[in-house]
Amino acid sequence: MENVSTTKEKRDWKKTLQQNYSFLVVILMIIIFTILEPSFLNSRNVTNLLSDSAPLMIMAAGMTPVLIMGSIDLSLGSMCSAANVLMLQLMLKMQPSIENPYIIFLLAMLLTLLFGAFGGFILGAIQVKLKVPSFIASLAFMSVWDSVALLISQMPVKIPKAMKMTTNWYKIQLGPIGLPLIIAVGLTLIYHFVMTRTAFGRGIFAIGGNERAARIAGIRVDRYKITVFVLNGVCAALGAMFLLVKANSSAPTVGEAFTLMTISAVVAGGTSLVGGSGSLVKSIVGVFIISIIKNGMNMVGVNVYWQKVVYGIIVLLAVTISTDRTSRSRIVK
Amino acid sequence: MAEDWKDFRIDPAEIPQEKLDETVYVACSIRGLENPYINTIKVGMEMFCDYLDSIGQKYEMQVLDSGGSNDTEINNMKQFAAKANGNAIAYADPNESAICTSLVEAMAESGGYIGTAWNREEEDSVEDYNPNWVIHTSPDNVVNGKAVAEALFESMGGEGQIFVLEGMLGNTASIDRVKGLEEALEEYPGIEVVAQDTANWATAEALTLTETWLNQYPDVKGIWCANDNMATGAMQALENAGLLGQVGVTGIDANTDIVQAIKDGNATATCSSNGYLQGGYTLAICYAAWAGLIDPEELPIEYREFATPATIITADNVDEYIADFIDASPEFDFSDIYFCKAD
Amino acid sequence: MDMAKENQSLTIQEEFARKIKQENRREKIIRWAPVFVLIALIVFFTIARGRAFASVSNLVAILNQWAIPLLVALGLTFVIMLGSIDLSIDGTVGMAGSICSVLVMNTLNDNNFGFLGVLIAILCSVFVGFLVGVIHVKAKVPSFMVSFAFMNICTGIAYISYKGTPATVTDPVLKALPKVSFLGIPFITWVALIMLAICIYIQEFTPFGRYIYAVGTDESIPRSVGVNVDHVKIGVFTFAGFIFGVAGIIGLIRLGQGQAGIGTNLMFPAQAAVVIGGTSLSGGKGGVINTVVGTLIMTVLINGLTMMGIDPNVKTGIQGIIILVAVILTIKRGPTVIAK
Amino acid sequence: MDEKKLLFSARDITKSFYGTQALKGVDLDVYEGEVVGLIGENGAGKSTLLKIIIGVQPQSSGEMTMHGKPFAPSDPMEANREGIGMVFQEQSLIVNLTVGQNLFFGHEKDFSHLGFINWNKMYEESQKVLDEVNCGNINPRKKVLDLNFATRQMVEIAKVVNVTKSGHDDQKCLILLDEPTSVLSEQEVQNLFTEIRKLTAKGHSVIFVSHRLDEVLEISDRVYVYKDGQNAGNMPIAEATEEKLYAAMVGRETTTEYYHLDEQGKAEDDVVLETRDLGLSGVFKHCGIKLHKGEILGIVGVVGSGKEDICSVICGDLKPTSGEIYVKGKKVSYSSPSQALDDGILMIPKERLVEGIVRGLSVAENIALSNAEKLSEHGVVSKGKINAQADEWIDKLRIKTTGRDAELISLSGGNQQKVVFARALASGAEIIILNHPTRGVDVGAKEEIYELIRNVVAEGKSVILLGDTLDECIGMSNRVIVMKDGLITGEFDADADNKPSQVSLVSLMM
Ligand SMILES: Nc1ncnc2c1ncn2[C@@H]1O[C@H](COP(=O)(O)OP(=O)(O)OP(=O)(O)O)[C@@H](O)[C@H]1O
Ligand SMILES: Nc1ncnc2c1ncn2[C@@H]1O[C@H](COP(=O)(O)OP(=O)(O)OP(=O)(O)O)[C@@H](O)[C@H]1O
Ligand SMILES: [Mg+2]
Ligand SMILES: [Mg+2]
Repeated sequence: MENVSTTKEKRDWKKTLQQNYSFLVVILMIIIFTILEPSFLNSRNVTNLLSDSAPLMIMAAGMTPVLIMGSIDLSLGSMCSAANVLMLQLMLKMQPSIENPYIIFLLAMLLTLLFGAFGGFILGAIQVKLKVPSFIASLAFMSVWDSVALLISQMPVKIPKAMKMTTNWYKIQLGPIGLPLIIAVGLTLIYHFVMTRTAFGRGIFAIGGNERAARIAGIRVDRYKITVFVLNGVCAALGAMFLLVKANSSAPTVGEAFTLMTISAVVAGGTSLVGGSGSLVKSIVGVFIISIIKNGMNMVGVNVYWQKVVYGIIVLLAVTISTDRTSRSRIVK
Repeated sequence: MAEDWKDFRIDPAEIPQEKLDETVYVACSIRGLENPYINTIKVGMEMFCDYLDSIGQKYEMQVLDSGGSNDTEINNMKQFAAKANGNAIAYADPNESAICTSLVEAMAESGGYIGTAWNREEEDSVEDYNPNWVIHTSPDNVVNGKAVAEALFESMGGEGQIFVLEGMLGNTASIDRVKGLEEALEEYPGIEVVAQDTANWATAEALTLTETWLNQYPDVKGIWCANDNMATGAMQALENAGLLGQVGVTGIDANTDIVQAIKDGNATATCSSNGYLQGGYTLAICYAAWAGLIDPEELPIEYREFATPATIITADNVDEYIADFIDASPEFDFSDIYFCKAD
Repeated sequence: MDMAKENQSLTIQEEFARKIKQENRREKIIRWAPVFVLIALIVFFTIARGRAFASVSNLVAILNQWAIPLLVALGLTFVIMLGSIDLSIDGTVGMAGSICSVLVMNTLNDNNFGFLGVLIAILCSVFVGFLVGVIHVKAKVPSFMVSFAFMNICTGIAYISYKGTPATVTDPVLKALPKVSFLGIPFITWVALIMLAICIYIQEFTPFGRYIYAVGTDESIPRSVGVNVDHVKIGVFTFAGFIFGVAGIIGLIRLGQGQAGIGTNLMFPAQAAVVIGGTSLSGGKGGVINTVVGTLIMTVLINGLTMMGIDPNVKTGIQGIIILVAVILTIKRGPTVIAK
Repeated sequence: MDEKKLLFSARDITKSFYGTQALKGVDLDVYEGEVVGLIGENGAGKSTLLKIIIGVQPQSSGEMTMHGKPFAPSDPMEANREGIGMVFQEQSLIVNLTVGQNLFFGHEKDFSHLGFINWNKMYEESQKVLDEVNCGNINPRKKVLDLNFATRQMVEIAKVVNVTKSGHDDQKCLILLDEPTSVLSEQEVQNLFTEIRKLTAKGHSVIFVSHRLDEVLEISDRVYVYKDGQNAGNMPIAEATEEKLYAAMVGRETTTEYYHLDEQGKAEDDVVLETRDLGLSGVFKHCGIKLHKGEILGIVGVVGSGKEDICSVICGDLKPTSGEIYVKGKKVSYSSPSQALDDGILMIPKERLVEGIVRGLSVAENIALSNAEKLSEHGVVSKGKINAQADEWIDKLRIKTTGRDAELISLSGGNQQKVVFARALASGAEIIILNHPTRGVDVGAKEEIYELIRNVVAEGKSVILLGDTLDECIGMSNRVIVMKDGLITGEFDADADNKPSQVSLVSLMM
């Protein structure tokens, strides 16, 4: 009898390990890159690595529940672009009438987040009410937000000198860790808590597992789905704000690269694309996987023609290792 | 005084041995590999590195490819700066003028030296980041856009319909070049823009757009493109329609195939900003600063912010250009660091 | 109210018959909706732009512009019918075109492999498709991620093949092909149509076609019948790779120059075309014919919008909205339909 | 009895999954021309054995022979060639293909001519196959998606019959039927039995799995009883009685009086739910139902009578096209089941796999699906409470699982059903609509489920019951409503002392 329980424990241990291969990937990559380029671990680079991942992490936090419930959002990057230019334009508009730059910043941020929420709401509502798959609805919105961004501001614009102090918080460091990352991780963890410990979060997992069953069981499917998209929109807008502050400027194309990068980070962390399983904590790891790959390649100085090839191969390896294969009912799409 | 700087030469003997033994990290930050012009910048860097070899300087070289993303370009530069830890020189072609100072800041914080080209906000000055922001050079996009437009309009006899192919929406270079075009249009009232759209710098999209427009406006006389990649697409559409050589085409960048087309009479004009020179000499000046041969703060502003020569290539001078740049690899003497300054 | 009254007086059987009739009618409408959308677009653009749009030469242009999207979407259709996705398109197409350009007679080097060069280039993308399939199936990595990685890898290989300066094709055969046409239809469109015929054959008349539907519906069922599901999937990805390779060559022929850009921005419009046509992203439903209509809608839409001369800044937005409306009109929507 | 020829035998088969020993060494012999009944509690390993025989899963150890030769199929195709075919417990048709394409799925090559499949020929053949099993009215060109579940089941059976026959003509076949009757109406069951008898008359054999003992007794020649992955008995039908089988399966005696009429309570007078002139266009209409506090209301009717749809409307899954619903006197209108649940109405769905269970979630989470909010404090869900609740129900319903954290999908069919049932009771809903609550549940567990239903109504909750059998519906209910073609055709009081006869109900159903 005792024998049985120890083998079971062993198996549990093994399972836990398998489910957390993404951590191993991170450690493995750190070791390899350090061997190839010892300055990879110097304090300046570690600082960079830790703070540069903040915008991506926020967006990944928004995207993870979307994937968990079996949907996808391809308009994330474009929404981010639109929010990015919107926020700066709002700041410029408010500049003459409001004196305190900090208030301007906060007000503009608030309105931008509202815009993100609004965008997410429309996307969610169209899906839920008109039964358009999120893949295609968000694909359409990708074009729409791209246009909106260009209509708001065609040119990249810098934050005026008079308001530059509102961006200083981005450089605050607590040891090697920058404030932006702390905020991003903090928000991610809060969202993680919501996803794991509230009825809402459990509902999202159920919807991802079997939407029809979730509905019959009395879960507020429509409301939950829309809520997830609203939060996703807010995260995209927040990420846009981070990018604005980080670059001290806005650009109508700034988010473009983030859509696929965010999804790959979330998947690299171990969240499945078919829905029903995943975790925000894992997405934090996934974000680091992607950031480390990009950072490491620059540190090692891969030949420019080979960069994309090497990037593709490392991403593939990382995802292959970190994919969770323990679940028996897994469908790989 | 100014003449002094113009004649400045790097004298390897003046460089302390410990500097020569220190590895200097060399980089050029570019926006992608789609464009042959950008490739010449990279080649310019390689030529300059050959020069470093010749004077016995230890170095490591890399290309930072932003893929057209602001965020990536800033991250790349920060990471490069972190790795070099002060011993860095970089050429940067900021993806957008708005992020120019972010790139500079990344270098300045690490103590490295950077020279930028093309995109920068009006209000920024190299003196804001002494001594690390060594120079900013720029072939003027507005001027170049206008120059090729004028060449096109002249070839059309000052009147007729034209198509306009813009670069990526929201991109500074594209916007400035179109601004140049608009200035030229004001001077040539006989020219009518019948169709204008973006082909995203891409050959294939330019082909599709031109193909569609040709059905609508068969009488078109000229096509102005914001870069040569798109001009290639426009020419292909003309060729398929049997109109090659009858409609004027201009681009910017001096891609080999456009230069060849100008020689063959199929294209009208393009503009060479000489990427070899831009990439190589920017790094040379930064190197001089890093090696302690010049102190950027002492340089007069016209030696820190200046225009690099741009050549408008038309049928008149195309043979010369081919002889200098295409048939022969250009040779540069990088010790003559201000060779690159247009007078 | 009248309606309700009338309903009251009907027996259930009558109601039922009526409902079935309505449903059949609605089903028919939805089945044909993509075609209506296409016709509506054509009518609209003809009214708005008259001769310029509805001319023979523009028809030829549309056929020319249709070839590559059609090819790419055909390959993608089978993948989507499996319930998978392939993001590698942009890379694979660009790679095939670029590799081909440096193997045939060109301005960059002295190679002159002629037709063999074309074959090698296509084989390269077949191999990529095969790899995507094998890694997806054997390592159980979602196709989204595998193909995302290969999008990067292939784009990189394209860059490497010409090292910064794209090669212009000087091979006389390839150079002549864009102008060749037969029965008024351009050569490259013929190639696409032949591939279409092959796809229809595979889908409709081979066991493999049935297996694609079955795997897309619920792969445990064909597995329990003994169909080798892994082989079906690998086969589909490999075949898609083949089609993308052909698309790359067509792109090269059209452009006359090999570059990674041949494949740029093909993927998302292709996805949209497949879905507008009526193929379901969850797999098992739709097919090649749907895709034909879907790609025609997209091609006509882009061509028409270009002719309208709309401000480029809003053009993409309008395109997106029209796509959305088209999908809303064409999507099947019952009480039990779940849209993920 | 003449000496029969052995067709198939299995010796000492074991099978273990990650953490579970599903089979612990079972034997099985099948002779030519006989029907072998296979019964056992949920999770006894019946489906697992059949899956091993058909080659979907390999056994961990043990040998099988077919036609006297060693037999170890690596996939179902190979088993088919040896003359073995199977109807799975869960449906296994490809819904996006037509009936004909499903019938010949995997055998398309037989219709290939010059590389093209000749569809007409395939559909003609399909029609023949369907005719043969008395299902000639099914159009082979129709998509399976458009068929109801019972019809699909008949298609499955036709498919298997066809597949196994496609070998050599004189080869004797073995057909495995895993709970084929659970979705069939009584008439369809009889059709199936006729079919089975035809097959056995030709010397073919059938293994028949069912939880309905009366059916097993009716059709089988010999019965095997499994318990916990082991043989618990094996007897010719002549010796078997329902009591004996029950005792062998469950390990204790029963009265065969499952419904315990003596314990049945009486309804109170308060009406908790009322429908007035409710209608769903084309399905049912003029439907007036009153449900009292503490009442079990049975609704009976053949497939298509509209009884299922009434439940869907009441639980908020479908919107009615006419009429009103009142809950405790208050008029309500729901656009989703969640709103109905707010008013205390919940349904357990009939199609377990499609509508009942959430893949990827554990047993505990599946049980807590409908009441997560109730298990939370200040909006935070308490893991402890969820686990405690799961343990309680696993114990109460004797759900066979490796633990509350096991994924629900890995449980046997009947045990999954128990989990779905547990969810409904745990939800705290006052009006519970039980749509086939005992489908696929073994007889022992059935008794427990009945007991629980009685307890629930004793607490003052109300139940609408769509029974698995007519018998069950009459036995459990206080009142029975009969429906036919979308209309209520009769209503019977059915208190313990006053049960209506089956005949009187059936006459109103047909
Ligand atoms: N009749 C139906 N059958 C199956 N699935 C459905 C049905 N109606 C809707 N759905 C699916 O279930 C989801 C839930 O829809 P529903 O209207 O029940 O949400 P909800 O629970 O009402 O949310 P809320 O209370 O916030 O409005 C829909 O998005 C749709 O995908
Ligand atoms: N894929 C699997 N993974 C893990 N355990 C499994 C798997 N399939 C079956 N089991 C376990 O094996 C045991 C036997 O299951 P099986 O499906 O054979 O039962 P059954 O007799 O058919 O029950 P039912 O009457 O409920 O259908 C059960 O305990 C079940 O949980
Ligand atoms: Mg079973
Ligand atoms: Mg609702």
